[in-house]
Amino acid sequence: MSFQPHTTSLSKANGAGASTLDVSLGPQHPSTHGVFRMNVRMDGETIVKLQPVFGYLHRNHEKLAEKNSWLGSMPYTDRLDYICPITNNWAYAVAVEKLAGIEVPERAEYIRVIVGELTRIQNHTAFLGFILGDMGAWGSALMYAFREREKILDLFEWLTGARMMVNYMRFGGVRCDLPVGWLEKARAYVETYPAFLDEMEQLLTGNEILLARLQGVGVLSGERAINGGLSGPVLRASGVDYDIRKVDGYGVYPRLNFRIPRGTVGDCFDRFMLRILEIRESIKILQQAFAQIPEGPTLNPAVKQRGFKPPAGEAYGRIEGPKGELGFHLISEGGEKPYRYHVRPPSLINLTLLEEMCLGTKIADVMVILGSIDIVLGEVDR
Amino acid sequence: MHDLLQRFLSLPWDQAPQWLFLIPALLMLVAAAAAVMLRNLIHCALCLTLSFIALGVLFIALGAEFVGFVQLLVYVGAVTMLILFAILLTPASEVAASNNPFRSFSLSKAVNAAGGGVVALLVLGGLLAAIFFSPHAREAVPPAIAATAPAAAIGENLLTHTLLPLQGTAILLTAALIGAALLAKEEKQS
Amino acid sequence: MNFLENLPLAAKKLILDAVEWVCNWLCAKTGIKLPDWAMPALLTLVSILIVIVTIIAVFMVMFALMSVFERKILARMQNRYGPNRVGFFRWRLCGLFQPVADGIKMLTKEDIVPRGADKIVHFLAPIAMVAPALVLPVILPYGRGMVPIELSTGILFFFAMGAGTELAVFMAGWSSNNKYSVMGAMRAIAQMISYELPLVMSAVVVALVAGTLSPNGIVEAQAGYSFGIIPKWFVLTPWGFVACLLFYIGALAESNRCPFDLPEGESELVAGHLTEYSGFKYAIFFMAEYVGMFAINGLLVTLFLGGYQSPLPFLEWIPSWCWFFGKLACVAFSMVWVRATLPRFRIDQMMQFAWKFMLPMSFAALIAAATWYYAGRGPAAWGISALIVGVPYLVLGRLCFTRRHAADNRRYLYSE
Amino acid sequence: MNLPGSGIIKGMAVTALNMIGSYFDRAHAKRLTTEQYPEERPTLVETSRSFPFLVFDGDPEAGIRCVACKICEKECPPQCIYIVQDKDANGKAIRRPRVFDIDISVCMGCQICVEVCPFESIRMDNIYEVSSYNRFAPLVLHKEQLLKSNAYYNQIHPTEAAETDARIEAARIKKAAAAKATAEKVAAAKAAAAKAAEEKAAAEKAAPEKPSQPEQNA
Repeated sequence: MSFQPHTTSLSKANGAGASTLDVSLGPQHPSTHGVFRMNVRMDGETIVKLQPVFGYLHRNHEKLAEKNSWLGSMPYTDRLDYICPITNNWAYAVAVEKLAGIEVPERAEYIRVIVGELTRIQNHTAFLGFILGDMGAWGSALMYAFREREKILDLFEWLTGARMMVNYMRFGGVRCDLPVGWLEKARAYVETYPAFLDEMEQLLTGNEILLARLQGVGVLSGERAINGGLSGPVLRASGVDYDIRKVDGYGVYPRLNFRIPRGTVGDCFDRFMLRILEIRESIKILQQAFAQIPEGPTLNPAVKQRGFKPPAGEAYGRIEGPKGELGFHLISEGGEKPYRYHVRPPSLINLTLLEEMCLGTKIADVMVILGSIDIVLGEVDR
Repeated sequence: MHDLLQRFLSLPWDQAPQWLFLIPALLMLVAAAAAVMLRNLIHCALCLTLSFIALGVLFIALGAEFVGFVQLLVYVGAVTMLILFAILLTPASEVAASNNPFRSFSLSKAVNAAGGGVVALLVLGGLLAAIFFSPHAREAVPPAIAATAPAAAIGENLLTHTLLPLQGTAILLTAALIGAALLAKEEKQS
Repeated sequence: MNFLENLPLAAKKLILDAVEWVCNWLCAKTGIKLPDWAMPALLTLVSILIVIVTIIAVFMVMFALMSVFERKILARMQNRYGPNRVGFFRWRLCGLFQPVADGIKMLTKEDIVPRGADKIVHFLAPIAMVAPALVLPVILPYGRGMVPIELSTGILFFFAMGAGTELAVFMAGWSSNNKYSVMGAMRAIAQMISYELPLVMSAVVVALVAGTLSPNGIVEAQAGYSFGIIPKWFVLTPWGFVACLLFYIGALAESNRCPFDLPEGESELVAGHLTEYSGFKYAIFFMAEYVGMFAINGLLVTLFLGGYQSPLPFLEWIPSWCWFFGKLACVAFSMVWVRATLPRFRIDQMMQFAWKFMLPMSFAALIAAATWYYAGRGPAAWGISALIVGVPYLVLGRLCFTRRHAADNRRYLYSE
Repeated sequence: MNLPGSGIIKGMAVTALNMIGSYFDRAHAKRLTTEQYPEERPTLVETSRSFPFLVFDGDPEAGIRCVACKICEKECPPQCIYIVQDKDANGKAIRRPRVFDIDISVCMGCQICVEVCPFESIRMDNIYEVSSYNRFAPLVLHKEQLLKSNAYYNQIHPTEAAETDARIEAARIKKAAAAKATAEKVAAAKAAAAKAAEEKAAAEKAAPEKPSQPEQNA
């Protein structure tokens, strides 16, 4: 449909008589977190209809994996949710280990927890910056968040050789052991982190404009969140107590003492606060893991990485990624390649209730709600 | 050459500023005519604004700085904006129907236009009468007041001699505002 | 020091004398006899030209400096370096030549007019934007006796001209034939109309106390020091402080700066009414916005911060115009600071803030100022007027913000 | 009870502190972490990786470790490696690559080729300035560009290279010992064998050690 304000009034855009305006937000739009698109129908600035359009970043991830060897898919999982690649590695490794019944050495499990929680911290830190950007703040929070994230990425680079595309996990462990001195440096860094978080909270959580922008926006009831299949901080912000680290108890999480925070209202502010609270819990987990990590091998020597052939069968492995339940569903025919490889991406599934959260809000709220879900298009479109 | 220059210089140039008022005056008239004749409503509104600006300039040129600035502030700053808002927010069908009467002539429209013209003339006549028969109409404004503190003089006048008309206008405007709000609300509900 | 103080005026007089001398010399040489009116008219014309050229030059330089310093300050607040590369050949000069590079880039960019745009209005909009912005600064007193155009109704002139920018924003948005642009334009108009009221009201407060609408008169009214040390600036009175804050917020809104940058709210409307502008037209909008911002900051300095008055008696040896520009720089810095810190309002919150908080507060400031004026400007008057603005602040603040907010009111449950 | 607006003031205090801090906290890199790139180069950590390269010992032609087994070509997830085995004058395949191309515009630096290589011949480089004005030809690295000496490898990844060298050395000693043992056994068992058999044993001893490594590594 054509839009001609010169000959018509603002409300004419959708044809005679209609009093709404259709806008296609994205795929090229400053705050759609990549190439996401929303077809929005607005009455004034109020949303009356919102249709998400996915797929602009589709890279054929699942089909590629079915043409690749089991090991060859590991680096591709880095590129799913490129903000936190290590947890993607982990989820895939967990799924394959479940499929083939592989034991993981204890030290490797601790390393996985350490890098996984560091990933959670840096993801949530970046989230704090991103959502401020969606609210129109001129990047201060974002730069502070990235300053800290950078330090975690430095740790990752030291450990894995790459800042983001780590390709670190292997079936039955991790690719390489921690370098000498890494653990001390990571521990020292984690010690300094609460001070930074306090500073961020001082900058953000008391700010009247931020409160006005976040509170009461995009409220989602716990029931709807469960029905929508949501997971992660978005689900817990709606008051549902569900964390796979506790439910499944994978890895060495049962040995670690930590709490799962959850919200009471389910609005954007709860989602925002929940990230901060989760970071604080992650710091606790890290401190315990640093204290408990044993010596030992980091890779199960019985597993042949090249030409890896799991027995025929089916497995669904999942972990609690920073954005929610990240699962891999794998079907093996006993060959060198998976027969079926499916990703359960938390970003995509958390996004399905976007319209419900957005109806009746203003267009500026749509960006905040989208930001509060914390999506990464690499994972949504795969 | 010298003679020519000398003659050119000895023309009555010092009288020229008095004729400069023609520029805003003509601009005002042309813009006002365009505001009526143009097809696109937004263009009409913009032309109307132009004529408001020209009117403000005229006031200023006449030495009535205060009135001129108020003219700009109120008409350009507020009235035009309200008109533009109204145009943009009016449902499309009504805007489409409001075609230019000069383009599509019909008898009923002509009668309507004639009626409108009569009303306009009456209003204009009433205004002129009010101006010419008011007690202060024939008194020239003392130049001293105009030059020194026009704002103070106007303010004092508004709160003494013309207090009643001022209050009357205020009540009228408030009533219009409430009425407009009511109309808008009804539209929203339906 | 006297020399510095009078430098601008002396320069102007020198130019005028030179013009007069040259004219007389030419006339004597050629034997033309000038009519009586000719020389004064010529000198008036020249002095007007001097004012125009000076103002454009000064504000262009300020715009250029601001555009680079804003980015540098923002960068430092965000722990970055900011532009520090563009210099003169191999001397980088801390990136001070960045505006030159920006200007070259803007000039050489293709000027795109959308096919469906209303070409005339699209072309006129930047002009309609920059013209009022450039006439705004003429009424400001830059120093003792340094008012480019002395108007008895200067404040009114300022607001009357400032009203023109709304129209330009609307023209830009509507003519671009882009939904984002139209929405940006609608937002801009709604915002500017809403914030013009508290803005004008808080200026009226000052006019009420100073008893004049002339900027120079208002600055003169703030001369002197109470107790010999505290300057008698209006910002240091309770009503003046409140009015100053209101004016400051209104100025942020009028110049479309964060947190009121809704019309060009990048995260929602891409660039609002500027979406379809590129190249030099965009640069003109940008420039007009900055010049408008300087002008309104200058008015804020004039109204509340004592204009060209020095803050302390023993600092009076510094030329008055230095004080004016120094204060202007401070206000501009604070606007950058705000921009580095705050997120943007939402449209309905922005309107509510204007009508439910700022407007009542400006009325309260008006009443407080009247009380202060009639209660003799003493300590008692100070206290009463503080009460008159303080109570509405607390009440309105409670009603507007804290009713539903308070982060510590939220409960978060933990499960082991 | 907070005054309305106090949160904004607090936030502004944070930005102000960060601004001041960016001038004074440089030493600890707490506030201002930017590296001014072309002048200040990042100090890469030892494990840092970018694109693969081929290791050679001594002479680039003779010392090339790669035997063109094409395992990396097969395992490479984005399939950016292209190998053609070399042939001698008689058309018989030789165990070294004639063509070894890596398209680094496709390569994702995952290091899987390094992990699967049984001959320790492909390793990760840490170069990072490989941009060019053409997106095709300059980004396909040929054998000549890929070949880098073991010394270079030792320089960029000292720990890893030392381990690799130790492994190769151990394998060589073991191989030599095994070959010697085999030769002695052969000599003892077939002491009376013909001269041809002796020559054969001598030839085996002189043969390059590397082909024996797959067994060591598997």
